[in-house]
Amino acid sequence: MIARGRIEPLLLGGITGLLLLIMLSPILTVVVMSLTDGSTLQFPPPGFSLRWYRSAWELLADPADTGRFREALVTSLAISLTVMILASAAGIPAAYALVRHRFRGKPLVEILVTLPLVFPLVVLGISFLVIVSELGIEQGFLRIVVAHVILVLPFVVRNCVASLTALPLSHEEAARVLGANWWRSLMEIVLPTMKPGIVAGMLLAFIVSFNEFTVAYFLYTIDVFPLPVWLFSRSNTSLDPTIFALSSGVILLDFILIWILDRLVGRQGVTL
Amino acid sequence: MVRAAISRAAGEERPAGPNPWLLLLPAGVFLGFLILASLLILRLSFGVKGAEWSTWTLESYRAILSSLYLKSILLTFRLSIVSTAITVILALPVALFMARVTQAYLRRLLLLVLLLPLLMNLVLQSYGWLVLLAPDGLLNRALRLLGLIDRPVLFLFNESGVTLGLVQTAFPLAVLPIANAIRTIPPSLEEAAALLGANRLRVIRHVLLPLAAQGILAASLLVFAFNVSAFVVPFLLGGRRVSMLALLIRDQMGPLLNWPFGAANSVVLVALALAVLAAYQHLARRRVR
Amino acid sequence: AGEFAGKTLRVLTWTDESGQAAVNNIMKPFEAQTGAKIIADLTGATSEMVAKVKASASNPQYDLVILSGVGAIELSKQGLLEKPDADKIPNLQKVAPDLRFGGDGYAVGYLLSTQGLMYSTARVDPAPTSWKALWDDRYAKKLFLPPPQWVEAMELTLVAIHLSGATVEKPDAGFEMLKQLQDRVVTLGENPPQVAELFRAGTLDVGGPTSPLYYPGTLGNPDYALNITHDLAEGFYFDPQFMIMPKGHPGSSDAVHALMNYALDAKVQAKMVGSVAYGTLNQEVVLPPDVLKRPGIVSPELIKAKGISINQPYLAQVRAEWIQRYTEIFGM
Amino acid sequence: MIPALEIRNLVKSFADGNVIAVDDVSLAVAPGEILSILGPSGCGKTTIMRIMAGLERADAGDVLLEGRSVLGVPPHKRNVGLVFQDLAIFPHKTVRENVAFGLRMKGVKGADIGRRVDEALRLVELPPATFARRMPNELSGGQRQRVAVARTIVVEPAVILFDEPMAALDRRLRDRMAIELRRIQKQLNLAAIYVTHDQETASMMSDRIAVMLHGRLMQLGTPLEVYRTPANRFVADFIGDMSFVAATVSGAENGRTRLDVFGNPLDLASDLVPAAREVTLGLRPEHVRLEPEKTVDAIVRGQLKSTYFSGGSFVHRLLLSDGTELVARSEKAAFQPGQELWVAAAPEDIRVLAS
Amino acid sequence: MIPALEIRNLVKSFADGNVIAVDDVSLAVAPGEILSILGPSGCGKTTIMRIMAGLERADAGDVLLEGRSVLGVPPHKRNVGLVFQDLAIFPHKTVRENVAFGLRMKGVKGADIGRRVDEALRLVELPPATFARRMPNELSGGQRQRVAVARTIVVEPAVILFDEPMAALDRRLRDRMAIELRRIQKQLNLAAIYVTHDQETASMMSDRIAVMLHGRLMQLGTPLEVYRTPANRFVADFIGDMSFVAATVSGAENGRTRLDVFGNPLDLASDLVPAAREVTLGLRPEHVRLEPEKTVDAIVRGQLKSTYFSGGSFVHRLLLSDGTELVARSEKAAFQPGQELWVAAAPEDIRVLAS
Ligand SMILES: Nc1ncnc2c1ncn2[C@@H]1O[C@H](COP(=O)(O)OP(=O)(O)OP(=O)(O)O)[C@@H](O)[C@H]1O
Ligand SMILES: Nc1ncnc2c1ncn2[C@@H]1O[C@H](COP(=O)(O)OP(=O)(O)OP(=O)(O)O)[C@@H](O)[C@H]1O
Ligand SMILES: [Mg+2]
Ligand SMILES: [Mg+2]
Repeated sequence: MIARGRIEPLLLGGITGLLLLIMLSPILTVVVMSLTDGSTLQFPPPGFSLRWYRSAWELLADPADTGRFREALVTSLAISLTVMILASAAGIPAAYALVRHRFRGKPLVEILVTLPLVFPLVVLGISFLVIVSELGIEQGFLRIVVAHVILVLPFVVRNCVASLTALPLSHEEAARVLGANWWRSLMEIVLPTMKPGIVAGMLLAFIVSFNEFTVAYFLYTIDVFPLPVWLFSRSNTSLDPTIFALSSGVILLDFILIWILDRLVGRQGVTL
Repeated sequence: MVRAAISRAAGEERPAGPNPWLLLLPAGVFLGFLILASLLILRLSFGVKGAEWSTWTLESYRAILSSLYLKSILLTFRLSIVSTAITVILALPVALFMARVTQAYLRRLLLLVLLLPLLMNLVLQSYGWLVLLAPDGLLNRALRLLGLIDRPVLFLFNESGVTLGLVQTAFPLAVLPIANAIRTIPPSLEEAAALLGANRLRVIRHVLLPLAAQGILAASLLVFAFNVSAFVVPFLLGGRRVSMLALLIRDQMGPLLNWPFGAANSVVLVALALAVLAAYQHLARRRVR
Repeated sequence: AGEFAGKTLRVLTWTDESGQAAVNNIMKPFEAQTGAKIIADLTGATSEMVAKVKASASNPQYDLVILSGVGAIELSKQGLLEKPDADKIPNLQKVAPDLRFGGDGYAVGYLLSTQGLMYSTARVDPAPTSWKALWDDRYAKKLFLPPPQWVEAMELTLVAIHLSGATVEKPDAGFEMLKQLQDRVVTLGENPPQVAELFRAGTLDVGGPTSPLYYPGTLGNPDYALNITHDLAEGFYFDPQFMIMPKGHPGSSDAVHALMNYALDAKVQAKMVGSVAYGTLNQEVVLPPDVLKRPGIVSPELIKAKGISINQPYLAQVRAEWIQRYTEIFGM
Repeated sequence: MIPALEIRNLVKSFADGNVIAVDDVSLAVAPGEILSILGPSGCGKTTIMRIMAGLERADAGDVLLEGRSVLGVPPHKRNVGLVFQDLAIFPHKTVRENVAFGLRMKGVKGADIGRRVDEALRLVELPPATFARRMPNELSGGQRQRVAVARTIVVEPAVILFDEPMAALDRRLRDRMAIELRRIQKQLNLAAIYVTHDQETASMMSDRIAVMLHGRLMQLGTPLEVYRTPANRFVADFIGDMSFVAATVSGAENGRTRLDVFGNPLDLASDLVPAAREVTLGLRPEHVRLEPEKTVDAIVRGQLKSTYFSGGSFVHRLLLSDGTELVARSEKAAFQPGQELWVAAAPEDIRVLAS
Repeated sequence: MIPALEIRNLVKSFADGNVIAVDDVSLAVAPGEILSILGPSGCGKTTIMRIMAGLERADAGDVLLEGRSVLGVPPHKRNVGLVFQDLAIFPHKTVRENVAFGLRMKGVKGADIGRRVDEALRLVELPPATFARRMPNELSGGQRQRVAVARTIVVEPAVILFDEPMAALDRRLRDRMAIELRRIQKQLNLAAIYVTHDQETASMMSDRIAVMLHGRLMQLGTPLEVYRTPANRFVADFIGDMSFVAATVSGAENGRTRLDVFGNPLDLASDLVPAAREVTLGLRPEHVRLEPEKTVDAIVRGQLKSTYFSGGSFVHRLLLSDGTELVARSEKAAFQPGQELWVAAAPEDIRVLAS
């Protein structure tokens, strides 16, 4: 288009590329470091090899799991999965109520649902620690899950709200007029059309929970030891490039998840 | 827009489906914990160390006025504002680009690259920064090679490192709302301005930026709230030399076991977050109208 | 099958290599010997362990916590600990009497963490012989100091008080002296591998006080060219480490005592010194010559000659204030 | 005969009574009849339909379906079909699934569904073989429209409501669809209500027209009645063009009324003249003749502003002495802009309306 | 005289040449003239405007502004005004700021701006005292429309382009605005191009009409020319209704042509008859008479399908024996559906078109 000239997209694209490269640079560095054949963080690496991947694999495949890496990975996956399911179970109906219903106190509910987005994680973690210690809940899994569900709830609700707002009320009404009761119009019309938002919310919930450190750091217990905390404590002990190989694995996982996210969500986009 | 808002409020002869409160119940259970936690912190803040539940005093709030905590609050504010400003300014061109990208693959790649820093485990990213920014790191070596510096500059373990980290992690929080705001501006407005004689810069200044202002403001609030309560970034990139409020809260609640004092600081932080959120919601609602 | 077969113990200790060493040298052999199952939680520093024990006081999760003295005092003051039975720990007899117990008798000695001065053998030659090296202009901006909430920070404060001629009761001159380091310090090193990495990269030259046990993989490694010296004119501090039992801990009390006793065994202690450069408590320990030659290892003799035990009960009183002042100097 | 659908004294307000969307409207539609509701935007057309379908609750009044009140019956239990303005085709379902939806919801059995869907698709001239498996985004606007109709008629509602479903189509296609809708409706002998703000479409397809304004029913009658004897100025202007000329009643005798139009006398055979002294004369453009000289049936003088050619005849716009505008149509264009002309019309073509 | 704006052999395709939006179109508009571009949706109207304004780059062809090629000149340096379909009023600026925008961009001085803005607002009949400070959302549709026009004319462009700016208004308001636009355009002696798919609006306001289809220019002429002598079937049908009847040329002599219409002979005074043996006769509804018995000017027989009343006359739809549909208008409705009728028309009203 002439209006915008040919320079502008190039210029903007260039700036964007540069900025994103900077934003991404620590992650790229981690990936490059994982390929070093030295044993220190010398950068750029003196040479390249896959030796640290081998050592990472040994850690993962260690039958006794002495490093508790596999356990941490499984714990994290289990937490994220549970968080994903619970958060959508809580978030989808809430989104429906917020979009389709008018009720007193709605602005307050809206604020409350968005609150976790800005609630200080440290305070969340610590206050939960206080709650569980006062209530005597030692269930480490449950307390991390509950805190994480709270944390990701805004992502789920906001994405569902976005896709539900895009669904004209007339479609639901058409179903009603054609003889569908509320439940069937929900199952046949509402949920299928909300799919992009639901999927976006669920995946974001999974990704956020899987990578979340602060809250997990305060709430983990001896038996429930999620991966981010594992990585932290491991990196406090030694910084050999194995941890970078492991991290690259996590990056790959995140990468794949976000890729799926975008594929499934498509044009609607992701709401943060 | 108005029409949609109106029809949304329409009610059937007999209300269909469950009561809205029933629908909100599951989310309410979880958010109930959050409220409980907040109230608990509020209560704790009036206690005394060692007798947290049986005393009521304003001692902890008075203690916040001590120079260290006041300084920390100021530092937290300053860093949040600076990082928010940088983030939003940097986000503008990226948002502008993203909003107008039509190719699916490019859009996908952008989103991916954008979201990674926010979502990725920060512990890992901090090692990346270490390698890049240390006095012996890539950046310093590059600058020295270019002859821009002769002594290595310390980018890490100080405010600049923390600011960088804050900018990096909050970046997508700024880009996405702004891009969404720009996307809703009809291209015809830009074209109209061009036909009325505005060159591209003036179109951006007089049309795009004012129209995206609400999105920009919303993004700023989001980023500010996110950064003001940042914990991991100063924790990992600050070398313990940048005592943002969240870190001090953690020290009080953890090592120093002074729960009431930590709680009082938490109350300050939460109050700040709430204020920002209220402003954000207010904006969001105005935009719908 | 041993005497504690089927029993499970939950042990909380440091996140670092010393925790791992405890697993390898103490817990694993103990498991093999007694049939008990030990779940080890290697997370955090002393303060975090204290917070966890406190947080779970109404429903204790751990049977044994291994931490430094301050933490033991803190917890015992809050009445959260169970008093150990010395009779069930015969190896205590081999420990110097003043180091047997801590925390008003609620904590049992474990090992000594010794804090020396770290320096780069590549750039600091000859080895420093005084803590004054921290104030040496040559090492300005090449300096790391301990983070505020660590015991090492209090030790540094004590060093400064000592060097400035102030007293523990009137420490102001010491803090003034610390202030001189305000602009010289690069980082308050909380993450030992990171500190080592910064030494390797030439960003740091000296730092401390710090314990060799944080640097198991790097101290002897030529890539890093690191050493920690304890042979300092002013002496060095050591910090007795303790084992404690939270009140109402879930596991078998006998098994916990047996584990404590096992940890104090001379051979076990020698292994611990060898693997993570602890200072020993059991006076019958004899260190082989190759171990003695390793950087950071303190011989029992040097401990006797230059080791200073810090006055933990007093420090626990001023700790909050000192941390705040320390934070104000270095953390803003 | 019991009307298929009847509403009685329907009232509905929004925004806590601040917007009165429907104001005491009563209507009935007989089986086999199409009734159009015609009115400008915001006059309450959609609201009436939504109340009929049960999607909205009336403040007062009653809705009767085949003689029985259905107040309180939820939409999925009423036997009312509604074709939405935006069609509301389910985008994630194929044409077949869209049309089958209502049957499935009503619990019709599988084999029956297939047969009835095919029948409905054939009726709207979408051969099932070609279209049944398409997704809605693979259809043109007119085809989507047909799917919406098929989906509604397939469940055999007692009455079918159309809420401007063709507003988005262009005129040509709209005409075609209107004719087709009418064919289907007659073929199935359905009762139908058709909402529109296009008087052309309304005239084309409906047996009767209800003209609404501001939530109130202005007039109800056949297209011809409404055009010939509009109840008021609004209806007259809304149903085809009409120019309005102010006049004063100067006398009445023997069923004739004498009027004064800008000083010119006018004598009309009319007992319809209202008591009011000030009246408005309504003139359709096609009934007006322009004459350079005064004729017997001349009414008033005006100045020709402009002439243009449109739709097969010339349209002349005149300015009367009080500034009102008058429009006339003629086959020929014989005058110059600026010229003073007499406006003439046969007395029987002049409507007298209250001012 | 040099045309204000001229395009020569413009070609433009989208989607890598798969969609040819503009196909070799040449046009010119003189100062003081309004030219309408009329055509169905997607025929390339907007694309032509955008190329003229510099918002789109042509694949081939030239754009001349006052005789000089402006290819490669960016939009903000062309002197072309464009009123957008969605008006594109800046929602964050007051009416005054909207209108002043172009002047500010052109570096006009403060005092001058105020004067010229007021003048422009007065021209579009928005009294500055009342409207200048309003925000766009405080305006009605028609008022917004005026602001868009004022904003465009205030910078005194060489030519002003209107891209269906009134599509969203209702017909009544649209007519009023069209007349007003025409007044302003004549008053300022502007050259203007007006894009629409509404032939009524096009006829009403333009000096000449360009009819487009599929990116190609079908016919260019005055409204009367285009209506009376449409170049082809598409134009005929698009400009007013026309029914088409197939016929065969059976002979020609002395400037008269003999045709065979479903077996009935027809004799036309026409040398325009094309060589083709198969032709199409075009009949305007208002030119057609329906007769129960055969008359001299009867052309063909058909069966009456339906009659409805619309816009002051009755519309009859007949089916001919080959299934084509024929539309007739009449003042009276005297026939029953199903009746067989003769279609008659004066020979001079019959158009003969290539098949
Ligand atoms: N849910 C609602 N809340 C408030 N006002 C409403 C609501 N629905 C309709 N209205 C108002 O009621 C009036 C009638 O609206 P309605 O939708 O029935 O008009 P309509 O005749 O269908 O108009 P259109 O031709 O534009 O569709 C309008 O003034 C409208 O603004
Ligand atoms: N940017 C584009 N990319 C691809 N195809 C386009 C683009 N713009 C227009 N077209 C196509 O070019 C053709 C002409 O479009 P144009 O917008 O000029 O039509 P129009 O006559 O203005 O129609 P309407 O009356 O609907 O506005 C259409 O087939 C359209 O789909
Ligand atoms: Mg409506
Ligand atoms: Mg167009």
